[in-house]
Amino acid sequence: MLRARILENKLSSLYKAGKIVGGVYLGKGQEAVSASLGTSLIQGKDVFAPLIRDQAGRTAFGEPLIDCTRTYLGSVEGPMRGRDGNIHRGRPLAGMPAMISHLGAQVPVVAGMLFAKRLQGKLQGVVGATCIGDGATSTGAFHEGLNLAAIENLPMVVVVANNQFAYSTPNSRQFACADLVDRAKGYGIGGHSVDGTDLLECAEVIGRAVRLAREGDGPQLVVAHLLRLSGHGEHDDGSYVPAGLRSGHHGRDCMEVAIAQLIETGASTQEEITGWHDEIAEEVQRAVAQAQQEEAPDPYREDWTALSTRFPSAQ
Amino acid sequence: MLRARILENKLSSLYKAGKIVGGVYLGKGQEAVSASLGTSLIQGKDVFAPLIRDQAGRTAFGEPLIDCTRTYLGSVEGPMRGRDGNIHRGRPLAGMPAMISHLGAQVPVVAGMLFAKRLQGKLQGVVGATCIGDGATSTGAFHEGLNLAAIENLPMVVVVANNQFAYSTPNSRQFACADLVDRAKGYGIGGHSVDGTDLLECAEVIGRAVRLAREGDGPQLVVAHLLRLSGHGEHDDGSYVPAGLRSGHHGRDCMEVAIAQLIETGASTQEEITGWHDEIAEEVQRAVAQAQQEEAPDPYREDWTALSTRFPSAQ
Amino acid sequence: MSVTYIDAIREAQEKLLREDDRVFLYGQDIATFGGAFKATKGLAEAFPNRVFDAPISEDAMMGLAVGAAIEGMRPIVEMQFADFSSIAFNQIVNQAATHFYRTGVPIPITVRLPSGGTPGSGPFHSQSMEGIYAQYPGLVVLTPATVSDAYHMLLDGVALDDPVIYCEHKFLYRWLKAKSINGDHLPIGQARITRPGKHATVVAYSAMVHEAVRAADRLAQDGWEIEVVDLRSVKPLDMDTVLASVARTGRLLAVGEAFPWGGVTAEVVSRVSEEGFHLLDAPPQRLNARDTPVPYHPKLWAAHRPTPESICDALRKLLSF
Amino acid sequence: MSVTYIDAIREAQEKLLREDDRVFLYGQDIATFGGAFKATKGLAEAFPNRVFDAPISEDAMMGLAVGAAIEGMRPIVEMQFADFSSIAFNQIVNQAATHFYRTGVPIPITVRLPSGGTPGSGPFHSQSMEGIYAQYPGLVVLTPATVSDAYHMLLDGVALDDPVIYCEHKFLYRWLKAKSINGDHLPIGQARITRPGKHATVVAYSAMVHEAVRAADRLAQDGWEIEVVDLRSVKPLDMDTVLASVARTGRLLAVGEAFPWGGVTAEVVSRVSEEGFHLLDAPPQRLNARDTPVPYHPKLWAAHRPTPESICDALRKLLSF
Ligand SMILES: Cc1ncc(C[n+]2csc(CCOP(=O)(O)OP(=O)(O)O)c2C)c(N)n1
Ligand SMILES: Cc1ncc(C[n+]2csc(CCOP(=O)(O)OP(=O)(O)O)c2C)c(N)n1
Ligand SMILES: [Mg+2]
Ligand SMILES: [Mg+2]
Repeated sequence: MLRARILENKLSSLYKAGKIVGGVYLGKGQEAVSASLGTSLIQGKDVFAPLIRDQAGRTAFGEPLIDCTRTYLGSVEGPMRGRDGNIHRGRPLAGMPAMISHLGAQVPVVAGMLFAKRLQGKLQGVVGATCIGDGATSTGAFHEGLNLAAIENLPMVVVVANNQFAYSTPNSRQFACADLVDRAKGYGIGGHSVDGTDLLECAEVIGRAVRLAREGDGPQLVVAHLLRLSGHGEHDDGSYVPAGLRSGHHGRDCMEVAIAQLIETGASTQEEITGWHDEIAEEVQRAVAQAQQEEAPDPYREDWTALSTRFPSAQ
Repeated sequence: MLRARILENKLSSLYKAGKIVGGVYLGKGQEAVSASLGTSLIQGKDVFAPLIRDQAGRTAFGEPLIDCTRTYLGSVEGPMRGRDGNIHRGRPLAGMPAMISHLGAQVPVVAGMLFAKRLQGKLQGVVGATCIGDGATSTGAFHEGLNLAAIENLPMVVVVANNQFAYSTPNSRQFACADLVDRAKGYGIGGHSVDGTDLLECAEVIGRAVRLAREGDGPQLVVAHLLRLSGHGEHDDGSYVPAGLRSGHHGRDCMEVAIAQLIETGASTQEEITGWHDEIAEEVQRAVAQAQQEEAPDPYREDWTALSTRFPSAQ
Repeated sequence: MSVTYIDAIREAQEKLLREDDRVFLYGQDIATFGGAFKATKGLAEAFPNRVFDAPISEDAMMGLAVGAAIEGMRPIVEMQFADFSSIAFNQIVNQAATHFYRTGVPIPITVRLPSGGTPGSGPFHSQSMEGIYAQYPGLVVLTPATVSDAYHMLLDGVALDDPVIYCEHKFLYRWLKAKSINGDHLPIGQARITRPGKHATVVAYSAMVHEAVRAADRLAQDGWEIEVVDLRSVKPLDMDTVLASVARTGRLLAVGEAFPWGGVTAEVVSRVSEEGFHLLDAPPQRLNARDTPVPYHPKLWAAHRPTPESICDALRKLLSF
Repeated sequence: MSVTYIDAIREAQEKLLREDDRVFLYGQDIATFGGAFKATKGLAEAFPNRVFDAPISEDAMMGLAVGAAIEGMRPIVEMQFADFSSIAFNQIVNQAATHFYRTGVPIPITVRLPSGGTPGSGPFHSQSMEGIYAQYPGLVVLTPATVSDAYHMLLDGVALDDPVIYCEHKFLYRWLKAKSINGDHLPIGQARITRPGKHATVVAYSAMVHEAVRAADRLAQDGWEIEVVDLRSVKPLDMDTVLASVARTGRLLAVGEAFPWGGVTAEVVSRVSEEGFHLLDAPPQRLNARDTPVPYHPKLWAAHRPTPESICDALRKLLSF
């Protein structure tokens, strides 16, 4: 998660320096949740459909940093070849579908990947997971997809990062239930609530949800409570977030909490962490530099077709 | 509800005799639920958006029989003027929107009508209600609409008639929760479960839900348990319904139960009921005869435009 | 012995299930019940665990199909009516249609859309959406008009690596019969001269091919020889065949059952005007449904869509130039 | 002092809120935040209880608007991006668009669609959906290209009793400025001659009007006088103005930013071919975006949509006939 934080800080500076076109969307404050999920999944076996704020989960799942920098910086070498950008990246054949912008839409896609694996006799011990925001729980796609996963009893984990806001819209304009985890029963699936600012708790609760799914207990809904510590994107200062929320429990920076936990439990020392920091910063710098020196897509060399089929006599 | 049953039996014969084109969809077995809702609402004040199997609720709310026969028989005098048919009828300005086929789509429409009334300062003491099937709870529209009603805390009642099937599809392929009423908590709204075969219970529970909404307790979800006693439409013999379900508790005919209840409680006698029956049969016959003698729409007199605006120089 | 159009669709699916274990069927009421139109009758029994009843969740149905396609499956999704694909619209046009372009991973899904009007079906069970889907890059849109095409184009469509919108016409389901499913088997992307002629070309597709042939039959009594071109697929469009026909006749009428603004007929007329202007001896013409929802009443319905009469009228006007 | 295109949209909404208490605004992040593009900045404060943040439920947003319209209100719904209206598709095309025809009760809703491409916006924040919605009976589809039209057409659109799809172009938001919002105020359904000419007609709308004018400027250096017609509304289409222009020039190029199959340019070219064939001295031409999703990278994006260069090329070809 430290890697994600450092990478994203860099992306933010690049954006502010005008080096990234479009937008930059950070997972600041959500790394504990996202990383806990990514770490619980097995690359090459499981499915992980990250969403907007899942740099930490992506990295933990094994996405190389260069996939990120290439996509943000528009290198033709990236997985999206400049055709799509920023967070809209993935490697579907490696178990990481590329999100479309329309929120909620990845839920049934993950269900479909698992459904296919079952038909192919390859589902044993596999989990499919996706993250989603509080706002996206209001989409029909989320409802239909989760309900379908429940009907099919698929080994699927949906992590809702309730970061209190959808863009500028607070929870109060998004749902009226006490806790989104209350929805689990209505789908007949497992429900888990977790403090998203606490890495140890996230690792435990999300780890458990993944384990339950893996062991055949069907879909699991995890609702993590936290605060988005950045704007919606780097163009947004998030000034609509009330100070009380920022200074409250949800406003804790999971990164600081995690570092304190590491040091407290003796798992690591401040020096070690500083060391990682420097190492990662360099690694990030290399990934940025490489993507920056790579070519942009060339419209004259594009084949300009959206179909894989070539029809000889018609178009 | 007796009126609805007799009317619908007539529609079924007309369909089988080839006098109705398209399809006929009956509410057989659901009259207790639908009528209880219709009776709890106040025509001219409340909003009622009936769905497929709501003849009883329509009649109770005050829809004249002739609206039904005219629409089924394609009279140009009917509310839909032959442009739409069967259950796709309504009088939106009289508080009864006309359903489109797409299931779930009426939920946000009712919410919008209530929302408007609030803006206009006319919401005091008003309720908006709609019915929906077990199958339609799987639609994104249902989820989005109900959630929106909850956010706005609208005086809305949604009655789910869980008749065990959506066309041929059983509950087990539609949802995985124990009882659909379990969804209420996840929306933060009131939830009520009721035996849909029992008129007295329906009247009480649905009446209470409507009262709660009217008194400001926000949206109420009522789930009625019963069995569809006809096919999906009159073209379908429903042979996929297991005999065990038919002979079980849900398979009870709410009409018979209601008549027994009326007689048992001394509210009415068999003779009286037979008398009603004859009266209604005649009334139905008149409504059918009238619609049948009326003109069909005339394509040469249609104005063939879907817009209310006439643009002078363009089209 | 004869096969109907719906039989052909059922047979094709049976063959696909038998021969390709990547294929599965997903849709509402298609398993035990065999589908609202019986297009999958008996298939759930014959192929256990290959035919699934879906919940009333068109959006998720398409999402599931995309996920399954990523994993190498070839789902065939049945929409109960084309009209209900409006709920799956986002997954079709934004997820399935963009996937190959964005990621390089193709999405071999076939979406079966029971399309077009029948008497009494009304505004929400009658729509023809080929012209909507064809606007989106990344989709192949097929509109079979014959029993044999219904069969072969479904097989060929499922064999394509791209998402296919397969528009099957409900009016043809039981009305259209053939001796066998073996007609001339043209590849996808090739149009057919259904009826040769020399005085004018009618370009049509799906059920309108048959109405056009009827109109041509009537005009034949007056000595007019009308050529009828069946597009078969509306995207891709076989302009070679269309232009060759217009080159022979000099006159074009494009006929479609969809709403009159835009759509297939506009694309055909504007491509012919653009690419074959000098071939035209008269202004190209279009005939579509009226600009209202499809009405319920059979009398209104019959006046809403093109008919042999209205096609004849349009052709007479075209021939008089 | 100058007003931008987005200012005009904001001003129009302010005026509507001030003068018509049937109007309310509904959309994601439009209240406190003032909208993703600030089209409603300050309006929630100025008009308490008239501007509402919606949940991420486009389908329900449109459903709510239909219900409110039945009750006599005039909702303006902001989609955060046109692309997300794919989620509201069913309520738009099947509920709102059919309502008047079916029930006789009109549905005066205005749906604001931030449309069109900008560099780096990618496949899902760049779409032009006017040609999709225009296919459906019962909708009015507006595509303002000027600051003044952005203002007046929003006012006029809200005044219509029918559902209006108001396509506002994101690229024009801040780029397009005018001295004031008072231009010549044409009624809806009337096109404008943006630039008179006599050698060829370019029919365009929305942002493409400006690209067409640039192309015309360049060709003017070679002595060509290109007439640019701004459709303003794509449904209804003002064929009188288009045909009168083609009558003067004899040559037609239709330019649009949407995908190349079907859509506005096909409708325009096919109507001109049908109704004004004898006016044409050369094959009518079309120029659209490419047949792929809108790419993210600015270099690809710039080559995906029509540009002054590609419009010039198309015009040169057209003029050479
Ligand atoms: C269907 C849809 N509508 C609108 C948007 C525009 N949009 C992008 S992100 C966002 C807010 C998302 O909020 P949430 O789901 O809580 O995720 P968060 O950004 O807080 O992580 C919105 C409205 C979208 N992407 N998809
Ligand atoms: C969105 C959508 N998909 C499919 C259909 C086709 N359809 C009509 S009724 C029906 C079954 C409805 O089941 P349920 O909601 O349980 O209501 P019931 O018929 O049992 O009263 C289906 C699938 C539809 N009308 N709308
Ligand atoms: Mg959020
Ligand atoms: Mg049911």
